Amino acid sequence: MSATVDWPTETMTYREALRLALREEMTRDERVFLMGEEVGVFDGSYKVSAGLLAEFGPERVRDTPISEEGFVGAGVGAAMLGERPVIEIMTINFLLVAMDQVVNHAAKVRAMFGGQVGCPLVIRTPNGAGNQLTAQHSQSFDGWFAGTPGLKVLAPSNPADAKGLLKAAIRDDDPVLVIENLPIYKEKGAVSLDPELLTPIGRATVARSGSDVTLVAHSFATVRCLAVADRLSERHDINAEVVDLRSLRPLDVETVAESVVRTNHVVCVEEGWPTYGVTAELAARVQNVCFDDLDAPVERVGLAEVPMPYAKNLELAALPGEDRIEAAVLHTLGAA
Amino acid sequence: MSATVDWPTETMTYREALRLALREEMTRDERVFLMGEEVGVFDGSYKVSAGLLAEFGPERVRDTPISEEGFVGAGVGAAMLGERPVIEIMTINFLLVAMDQVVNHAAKVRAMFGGQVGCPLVIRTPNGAGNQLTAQHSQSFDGWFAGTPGLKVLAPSNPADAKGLLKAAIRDDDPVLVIENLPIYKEKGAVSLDPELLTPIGRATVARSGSDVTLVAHSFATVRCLAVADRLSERHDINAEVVDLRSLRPLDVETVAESVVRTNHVVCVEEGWPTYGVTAELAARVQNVCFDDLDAPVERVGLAEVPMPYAKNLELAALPGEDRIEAAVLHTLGAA
Amino acid sequence: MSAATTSASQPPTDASALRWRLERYEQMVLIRQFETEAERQYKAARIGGYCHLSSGQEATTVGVLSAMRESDLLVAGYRCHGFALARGVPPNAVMAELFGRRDGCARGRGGSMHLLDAERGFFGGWGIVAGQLPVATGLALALVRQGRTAAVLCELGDGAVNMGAWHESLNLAALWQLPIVYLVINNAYGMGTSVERASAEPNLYKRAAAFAMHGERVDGDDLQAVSEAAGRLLTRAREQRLPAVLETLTYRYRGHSVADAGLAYRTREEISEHQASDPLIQTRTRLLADGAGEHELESIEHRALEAVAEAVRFAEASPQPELNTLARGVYAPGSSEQFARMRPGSAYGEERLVFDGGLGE
Amino acid sequence: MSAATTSASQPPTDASALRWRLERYEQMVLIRQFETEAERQYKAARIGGYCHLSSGQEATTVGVLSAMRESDLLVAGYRCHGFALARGVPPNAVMAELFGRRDGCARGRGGSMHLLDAERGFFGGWGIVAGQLPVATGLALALVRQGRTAAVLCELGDGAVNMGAWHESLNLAALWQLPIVYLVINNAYGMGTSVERASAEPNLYKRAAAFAMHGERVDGDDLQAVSEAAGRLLTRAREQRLPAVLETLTYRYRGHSVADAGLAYRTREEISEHQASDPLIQTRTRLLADGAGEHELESIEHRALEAVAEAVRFAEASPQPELNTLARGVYAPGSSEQFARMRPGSAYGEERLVFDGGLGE
Ligand SMILES: Cc1ncc(C[n+]2csc(CCOP(=O)(O)OP(=O)(O)O)c2C)c(N)n1
Ligand SMILES: Cc1ncc(C[n+]2csc(CCOP(=O)(O)OP(=O)(O)O)c2C)c(N)n1
Ligand SMILES: [Mg+2]
Ligand SMILES: [Mg+2]
Repeated sequence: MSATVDWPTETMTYREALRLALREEMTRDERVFLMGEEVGVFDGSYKVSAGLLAEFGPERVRDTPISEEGFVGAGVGAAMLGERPVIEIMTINFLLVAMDQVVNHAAKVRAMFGGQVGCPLVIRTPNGAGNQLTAQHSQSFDGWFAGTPGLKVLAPSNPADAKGLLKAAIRDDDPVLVIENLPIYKEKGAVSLDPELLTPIGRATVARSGSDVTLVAHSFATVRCLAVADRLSERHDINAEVVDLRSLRPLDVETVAESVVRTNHVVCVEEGWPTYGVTAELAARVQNVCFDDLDAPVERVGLAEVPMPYAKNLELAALPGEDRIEAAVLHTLGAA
Repeated sequence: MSATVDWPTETMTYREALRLALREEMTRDERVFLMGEEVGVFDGSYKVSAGLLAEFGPERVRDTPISEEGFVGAGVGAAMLGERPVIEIMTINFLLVAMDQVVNHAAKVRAMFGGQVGCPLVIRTPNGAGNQLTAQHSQSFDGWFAGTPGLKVLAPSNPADAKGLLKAAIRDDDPVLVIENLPIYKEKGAVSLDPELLTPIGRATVARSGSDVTLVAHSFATVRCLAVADRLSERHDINAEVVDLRSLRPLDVETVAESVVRTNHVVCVEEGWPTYGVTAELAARVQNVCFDDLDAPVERVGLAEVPMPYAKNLELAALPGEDRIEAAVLHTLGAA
Repeated sequence: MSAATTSASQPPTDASALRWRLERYEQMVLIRQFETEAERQYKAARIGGYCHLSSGQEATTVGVLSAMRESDLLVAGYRCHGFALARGVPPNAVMAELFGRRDGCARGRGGSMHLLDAERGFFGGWGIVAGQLPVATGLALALVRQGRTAAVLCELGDGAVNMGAWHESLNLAALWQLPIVYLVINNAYGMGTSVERASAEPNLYKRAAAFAMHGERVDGDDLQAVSEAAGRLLTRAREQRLPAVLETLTYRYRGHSVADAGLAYRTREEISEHQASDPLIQTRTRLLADGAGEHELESIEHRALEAVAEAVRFAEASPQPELNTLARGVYAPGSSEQFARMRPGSAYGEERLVFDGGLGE
Repeated sequence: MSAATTSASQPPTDASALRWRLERYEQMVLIRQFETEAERQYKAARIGGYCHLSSGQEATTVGVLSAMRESDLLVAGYRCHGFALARGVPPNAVMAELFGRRDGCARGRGGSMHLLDAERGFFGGWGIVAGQLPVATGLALALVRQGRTAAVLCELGDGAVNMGAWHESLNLAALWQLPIVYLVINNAYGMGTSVERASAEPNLYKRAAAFAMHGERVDGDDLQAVSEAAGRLLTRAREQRLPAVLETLTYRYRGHSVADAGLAYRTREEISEHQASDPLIQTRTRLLADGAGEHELESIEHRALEAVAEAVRFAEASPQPELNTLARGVYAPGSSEQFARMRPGSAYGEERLVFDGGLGE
């Protein structure tokens, strides 16, 4: 995200950056309104929308009953008539009950009717695990939505992109799923106050440049990879590059490939299950486009393939922790 | 599927083979019962259950209202108490409204409660496109379910495996999704009448042996690949091996790898969208385990990444037809 | 937009009443002829996919549409040919869509189940049972947000009332006081399942009470009765933001879709019984009794036949969509730029099929 | 299974009545003490995840359970500690589960929201709002298929009645005449949303009419009233296969979960008003009036405190699950063989974490 001269930056949390994006866009465009469970009176279950009800009133910050299928679909209909609904789903796990409206309605509107009607809908929801939320509440279905033509899927890993991508999503004319993340909500970072600064959709970024190995990730896995990169340089004198995808659809394969061409080694990391997951697509594309550049197979690290257990020690073992990512890097370099 | 000496085989359609499997298992085990829309009086929307209502009565062939979430969940509950429900979902597209019960309930039961209760549920549903069914009715979400720990996912490509895999699924103690296919229902093949013959879960098969290139597929894509293989030998004197996965979870990577080690070239084909799809996982694993055996990148062919259009010419262009598969093979061999 | 524009929200009771009814009769005949021709064309393999006919349900379709204003919005399920025609979508554009041609009302992308005409306030044409309810409810929410005095008419079938989407949508509409009327076309069956075998409360309109919402039932084959009830409920929705359920009792003459013979779950006798009170014959008889001339009616029927024949000629003449437009309209204009870096390593043939043709142009 | 075995399906009216009520009082006190301790342990970081307490709802929980037979089945949502205890699951096993230990009633896999005890007919402990309804409905179907004269009691909250799963489940139960009672615990809020802001028909029991099903409402803080109504409806379900909805009016004292202060959407006054009619105090007062001795009650309260303290000691002493059991129980015994050929090329570390430990063993 290119910095601007005129506008100052401010240090704030990922949560505050999202709130700022919402406030700026609601101020800029009357058609933008929020809808979801507990977004108003309760200030949002993760407090992203805190204060917005007081500022914009109940017509623009609309509390809903527990009816995800109903209000996601209502968002689709409102968007078809030119409104700009921004829907909050408490966690991505609950999108399972609204799957039909997202995949078979929002994603189909424009193409199915010959391009006559659009669906400028935004759905915000956090993925991820880590607080012993157990099997039904610790999932990341990112790849399912990213594999659905008609949808766009974004996944910011830091406050600056959280603001820039959410604003870009709200201004986009297609249905966009913005995947937030539970562990990152409290993370702080510098965020530009420029109300016109957007993070481009479909552009990955090199979050840390390096020369020995490329770590590709999105959302919280990027945070893990950055920590692992530091560890690698300290402990093993390995200089890792970290590519933060930011967009899963459109997927910026070029930025990943440009990195791999230089490092010749790549480890793809995700917070969800890797089998049939996001890292599968990354590996498939990298091996194809960088076939002659790879000195070792593309490695993947993700959540252990089990419904998330409650016990803290089991949950920690299941998560794609820094140790497992580090081991995968050493393995791929060793195999070089 | 190994042939048996004692039992004769009979030529029948895929549809009839599935019906025979249902009849045999319902006769063998009182706990097995069918549930779904139009499975009884209407004889099944694709006639798989034709005649079973007359034979087993309304308690064992249960017509349901249009309430997929409700009766899939009812299947989960009945299975938890030891019943063996076999649920028919008219087409896989309608599983979107029951996603929560399949992914966040059926798949979680055993692990989430510490292995105390099982969920021996079978869900049968056809995937696929090809009859101008348009955007909401032409999809294949195979990979989404195959990417869900706790589920098993099978996808027979011929009558013999249709019978053997459905029977194996019904006898299995875990929730199993059996993905049937619309275009294959009418296809004929030899099927053993042995009521104890099952197709093993988690075992792919070499549907056609060859030495120049490996085509990996499941469901209808296997039928396409077999036709392309003949074409390749006739027109280009290329001897293609076709691996039919049969199981997507567990996925038999060994059989695929054993083939690639011999052919050094592989094209993965699927009926659905390849990006974040089944072929992504195949490519990711093959490049990893066969890194030194590949003479060219793993290629993929799948449905064009658009909501399926209605117009016949557009639908044909979108489908992974024999021309596109053939071109991919020639491309990968040319690149060798 | 002949149909919708010329119709008042109430059938007039004075001299112009006859003319009004003749117009409605012409729409009913047009729909019947269109469906008959669609079945013929389907069997001639010029129409594909799922094709659901509404023959027998014309009084409900035309009666409800006669009560809608141009500013109201219409949403329907997959059995939507009649609704498109009654809303004023030209038969040519509807038939061309069924043929999958460029001049179809959905550019050949949607087919029989997914007709749409945004200019005429017709928002589809949806294929997932009850999936259109949340969408229609959101359209009503948008009407309120935009301060428009208009209502949404959302059609669904008797089988759709058992889907969870029905429950969530009606609760939202009642809770938020949205201007919407849910039209439940009770044609006795959802595919082969009778209402009694599907709904624990077979008086479907009574289910509105679960949301403290008004519900009522009318004879769906009585044009005047349907028009009157729809007019009353739509006015109420527009002016007082009170949602409602209108159940119309009618009957589907043909199978569930053209592929279904429609006899596995009902008898020929049952069908002919209903055909005895055919809404077209009912309306025709009353018109004659009320002073319409036999000649006038015959010329109306002839005009309808001509319009359908012309629609077939038009559809045949309309070109197929061009192959390089396969991915057009999947995303909004300008999206190609966002997807520019997605090409490398994608599936074989993807570039040509998807990226080269343009995604949003 | 003390709780369930000793309880008749109706509160006896003769001399044994007092004993019966004292037993129920002991369960209520046990639940209150347990919840209070759970909150303390959560704040001491010995319990994690989402933790939902039922303090204030004891009369509903114990009253309903007192009417269940051992052969009946119980299904609950995520606010399930009280239900597990009232069903007779040992406090030790419940607390060990909250601590994520091996001796927990879900082996440390489920935590606070996913308690289960199949032997005692308690089938969870589910975390998706209304997701347990279809499952419970299926359990009732299985009871019928197996010819058992028993019923399912399925708990849900006031917020859950707005989910589509409620509609589809109740329609199936009524249509198929399944032996199930849906217990709607109306504690006035779903998180921060009051019933009036969520349900267009705030008299939730009336929604049963949409399925021609019986529904009724009782004071959920009146032990006897709840027990009587639950007994009547469960008997009806068992013997006549008639499903029903039982709505109990009660109140949640603590926040939605331990993480919620519970004051953003209600006043302290409102809370204390309800605490004035605390079900424990109500029951205690009546017991004294009806001849129970102060000493007796104090010893009951002391026993409850002791049981909870013992549960904490037990939970602390119980070992954590072993790491190599991570993937155990994900699939049925014998599944490792089916997965044997899945290892190659899988994600880094997967073999050790998943395959080596055994999937179904
Ligand atoms: C969620 C879902 N399940 C199943 C289907 C298949 N299906 C299409 S139409 C239909 C019957 C609908 O009956 P009804 O609502 O009465 O409408 P009608 O066809 O009588 O107009 C079914 C089951 C579907 N399209 N969507
Ligand atoms: C489908 C779904 N949406 C949202 C949530 C988050 N959530 C958990 S509990 C709850 C409130 C439920 O309220 P109610 O049904 O009244 O039960 P109570 O908590 O009062 O016992 C919500 C919204 C969820 N678990 N599942
Ligand atoms: Mg119908
Ligand atoms: Mg509540």
